[in-house]
Amino acid sequence: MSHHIVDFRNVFFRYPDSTEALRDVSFRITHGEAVGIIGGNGAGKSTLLLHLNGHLLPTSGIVTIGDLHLTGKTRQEIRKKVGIVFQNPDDQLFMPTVYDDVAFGPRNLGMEEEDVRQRVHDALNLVNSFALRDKPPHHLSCGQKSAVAIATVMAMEPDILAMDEPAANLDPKSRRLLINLLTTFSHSRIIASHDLDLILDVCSRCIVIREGTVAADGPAREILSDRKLLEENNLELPLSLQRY
Amino acid sequence: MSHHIVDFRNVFFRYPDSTEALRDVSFRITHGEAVGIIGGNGAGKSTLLLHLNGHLLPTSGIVTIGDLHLTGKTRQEIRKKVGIVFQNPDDQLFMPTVYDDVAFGPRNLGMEEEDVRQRVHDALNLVNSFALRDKPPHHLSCGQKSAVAIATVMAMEPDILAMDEPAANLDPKSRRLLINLLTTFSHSRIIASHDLDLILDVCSRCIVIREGTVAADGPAREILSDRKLLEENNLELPLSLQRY
Amino acid sequence: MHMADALLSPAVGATMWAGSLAALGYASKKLKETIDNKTIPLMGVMGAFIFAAQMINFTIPGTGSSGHLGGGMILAIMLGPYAAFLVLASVLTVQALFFADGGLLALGCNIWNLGIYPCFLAYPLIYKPIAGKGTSTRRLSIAAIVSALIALQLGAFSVVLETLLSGKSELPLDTFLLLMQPIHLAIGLVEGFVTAGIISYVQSARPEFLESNITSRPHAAGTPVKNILIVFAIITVITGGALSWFASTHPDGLEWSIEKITRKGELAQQTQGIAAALRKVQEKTAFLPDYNFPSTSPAAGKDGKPASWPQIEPGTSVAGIVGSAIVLGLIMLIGFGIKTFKKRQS
Amino acid sequence: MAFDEQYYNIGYLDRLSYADTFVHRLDPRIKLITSLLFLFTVISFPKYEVAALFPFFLFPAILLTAGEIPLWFIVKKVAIVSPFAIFIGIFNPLLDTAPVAVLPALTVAAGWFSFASILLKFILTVSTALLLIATTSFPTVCHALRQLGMPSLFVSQLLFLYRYIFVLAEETMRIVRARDMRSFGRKGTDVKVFVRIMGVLFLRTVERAERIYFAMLARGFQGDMPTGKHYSIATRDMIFAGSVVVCLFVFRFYPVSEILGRFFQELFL
Ligand SMILES: Nc1ncnc2c1ncn2[C@@H]1O[C@H](COP(=O)(O)OP(=O)(O)OP(=O)(O)O)[C@@H](O)[C@H]1O
Ligand SMILES: Nc1ncnc2c1ncn2[C@@H]1O[C@H](COP(=O)(O)OP(=O)(O)OP(=O)(O)O)[C@@H](O)[C@H]1O
Ligand SMILES: [Mg+2]
Ligand SMILES: [Mg+2]
Repeated sequence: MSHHIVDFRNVFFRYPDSTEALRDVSFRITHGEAVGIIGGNGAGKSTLLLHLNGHLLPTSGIVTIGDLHLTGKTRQEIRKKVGIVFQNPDDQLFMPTVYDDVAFGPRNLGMEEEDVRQRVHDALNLVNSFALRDKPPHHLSCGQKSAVAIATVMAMEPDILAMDEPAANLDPKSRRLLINLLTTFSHSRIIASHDLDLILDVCSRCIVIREGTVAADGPAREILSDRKLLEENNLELPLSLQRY
Repeated sequence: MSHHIVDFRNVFFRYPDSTEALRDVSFRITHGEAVGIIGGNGAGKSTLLLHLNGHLLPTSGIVTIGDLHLTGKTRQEIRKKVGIVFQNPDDQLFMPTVYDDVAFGPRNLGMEEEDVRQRVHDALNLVNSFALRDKPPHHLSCGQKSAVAIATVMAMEPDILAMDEPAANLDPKSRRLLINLLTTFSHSRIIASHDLDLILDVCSRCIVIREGTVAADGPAREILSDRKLLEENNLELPLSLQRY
Repeated sequence: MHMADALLSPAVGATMWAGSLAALGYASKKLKETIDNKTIPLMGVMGAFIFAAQMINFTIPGTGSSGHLGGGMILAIMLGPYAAFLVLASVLTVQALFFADGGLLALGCNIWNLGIYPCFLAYPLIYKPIAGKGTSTRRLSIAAIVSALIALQLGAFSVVLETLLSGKSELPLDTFLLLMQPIHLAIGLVEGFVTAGIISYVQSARPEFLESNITSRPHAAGTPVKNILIVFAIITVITGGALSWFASTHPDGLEWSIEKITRKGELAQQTQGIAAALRKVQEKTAFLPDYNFPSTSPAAGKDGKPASWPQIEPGTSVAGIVGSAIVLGLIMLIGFGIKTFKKRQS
Repeated sequence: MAFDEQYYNIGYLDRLSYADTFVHRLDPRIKLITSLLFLFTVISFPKYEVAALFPFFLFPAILLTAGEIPLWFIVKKVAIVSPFAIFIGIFNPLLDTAPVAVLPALTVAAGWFSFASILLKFILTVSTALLLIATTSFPTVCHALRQLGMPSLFVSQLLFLYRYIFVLAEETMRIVRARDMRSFGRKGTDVKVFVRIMGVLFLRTVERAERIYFAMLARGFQGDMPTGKHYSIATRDMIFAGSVVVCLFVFRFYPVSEILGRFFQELFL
């Protein structure tokens, strides 16, 4: 289905303070793929993810999502298709209760309150957090926040799911739950993370970013066992591939 | 040396909203030990760490640091011995330049400016960040901030070092650097983390917290390879012990 | 509605700076007596909060245009007047420096307009009496809205006065008021609504925070005649603003209300009184003469009275134009010179 | 986008201020005082003065070039904040219509002169204020303020504000992104949501302040913010201050543009 394709063509991005965060990035992700974006601190992973639904617009180059070129005009449309989970769940949860937060997106899509309730219900169950629905987000533990942040995005039923460092604050069990959620999700997934073991479990393909350029792009197994390539990028072999 | 001992005797702690975060916690850590505190999200790890220098005072029970009982009166004294690195370096770096931030503690100890300079110098070199000394913390990358946060604590030359989730946002290379730093530190270390591989590398002993109580306490190798115990606590085997 | 340097005269700028500095010193002194250490980081971070809040835009209902928060009343309610004033002053300072919002000389005016009114007038004289002990959300909200409105009206009014007294603008008082007050009535309403919303949210989520502040906050001094007079003045301004807004929506009543309120009313005379006084101050303090500049207005010097407009002889102005061009050219040359010199060095 | 841009702008300005040039190295107190003197002199010109203002561009021009500040950045920022001054000034030509002969053949309303004067003053004052901060890091300005006798409570307040603007602005920027991602240009941006976001953000700010307070206590904080910085005024600072004062005096009391113009006229016409 062409409308789930993500295509970057020679994308450059320069922050207004003239940091060149992306330099000539090109790749194409087709429907249903699970792609890991890896690289050292400051490589440009988060910047890349923010292009997926037009929070940032390329300085030059073309980003295509489905059959739409990303521009200031099309991004509202594109945002209905692409859901992004940010690095820090605190940034994602801005309403006073968990329920309101998860319901925020569906309500803005103009859905009936009845349908909204169903969506919220489903999304919270997906991350095992339905019991938290009436709590204020700032009294949740870190891991619970992350789970709810994922629910807010899942409630929009995105065609393309992007996550930035989704497991950083999760305990190992919640992390495993997330991995299961991600492997059962059938649409496209794009995951930026330092947790190479998670990438190894979830993704079939891997893109290595270094200083804003694509340093490597290929099957995840291959890239994640290439010790030299990884070390050049401030990374290491996934812990499960390191033998003691 | 008795003054580097950490001793919890039947410690209870209840947050003002009546969440019982610690329930009858008892343990004793002697000088030079490296102890990992592990447990699921919301188990009470951060709450426990905040007791170490009296940011929180037990609702009941006794905390002893060195030869002092922790009370509202003694905590100023205790804070000179215990250094805590919080989860988020932005909460820890509050001065406008790195130098001023690292110098804040020594200056408050009433040291001469000459000695302060030496301390700052040493502490920043320890984390390989001396070149950053004139930068404002907000222009540092996440990993750099974490390193500086550690330096601010090291500059106080604590007898007891406590860290809450120190590796969460670091790329694998910076994480390896942190592990080296921790293994070469000779005083007591207390590290709360979900990164069980880091705990395995650094700690000789491990305390498992579940719902505010001590669920297990023993040699790290033993506990971290006890799959059943770990799974009961929302944890898993360290990734390096999981064989694919 | 930040006042700008370019619209100020030295006398007005200096006077307002003096007033604001005095208030800063006073607030710091007061605060030092009562502050607990915990408040120091809280104040700093709250300043950053106001800053961040001002950067978020939202749609004002019905208009489609977007507004943003001023924050004076929120701070006063949450931190008490002294701490709030220091925080606001620091926010305005950073704005003046980093955003060039206002300017350094106008900073005195801006601290006065946006800091003094909410912290030292609206808060003790309007918010506290209406809010009472601060338990009923409804009363808190009404108090917040009314006081935010009044503080903003006063601020807008001051901008008008400061501009007119500086004498750089030709706008007549009435038109200017008509431009400023109604707009700020709308802005103030939104501000009040937002303030009330935040306060009632905080009250429901962390009541202990609000309470501890309310009890630890210093109370306003007794209410002598002076304060009553101030309230009276405030009410005058408000009705002035409200009526002129009413007038602008009812074109028939326009002339009538302007006539009544500004030209013949007390307000205008009062202004003239202040203006005259200030002008005297200016004459005495001005070591740089504001009028009678010999080359551009030769006529004025002879008459011995301030020139209302310059009597430029054509010859002089040609010289002026040519000279200005030469000066600009020279400065650009100097700039390029320094630039190439630096390049060659590096 | 507006939000991002504002945020990046302060970040950029801040980065500029950490450069190391002759101007950056000047004593901050000297820079602050000369800048204030400059501003004061500029606005002291009468309402209709135009020509005599041009020589004053020398000051920002030198700061700009010697401080290696990009011109486009200053121009852009000046343009962004100009609406209020233009809005007020534009009434002058409309209301003050007394005719003034500019050239033998050209007569315009006197208001145009005062309008032009406002604009010139505006450009001069705003660019100088921006250049002051672009060539003096904010913490340094604060230390200067403290040494000049500003209340220390106010100064530490400024330093804290400066430190956390970046943290909170970034946090807020990401919240705005999260809001926009799920509001599709609709309801999500209305005041009601804004109020709730502000409420949440407020509480988070308060809680963050508590954590910072902990961190400060952990390092021996007892109410004073210690500093170790002391600046001393060097000869080059005195030279700089002296030349600025002399220039300001000359430009203020001698119509430099006009004299040059006359000289030129006599030479060539
Ligand atoms: N707001 C900003 N303004 C200016 N430069 C920025 C901004 N955000 C990021 N950058 C710069 O852009 C580059 C890429 O940053 P980005 O956040 O995309 O890195 P990242 O790969 O996500 O790193 P991390 O692993 O630390 O999350 C870095 O050099 C960073 O300093
Ligand atoms: N400020 C607070 N007010 C009320 N309850 C709190 C507060 N902070 C934490 N709690 C509660 O106390 C319990 C322990 O929290 P704590 O932060 O110590 O967990 P943790 O083990 O550090 O979890 P995580 O792995 O997510 O960091 C949790 O149930 C949490 O909801
Ligand atoms: Mg990132
Ligand atoms: Mg924790």
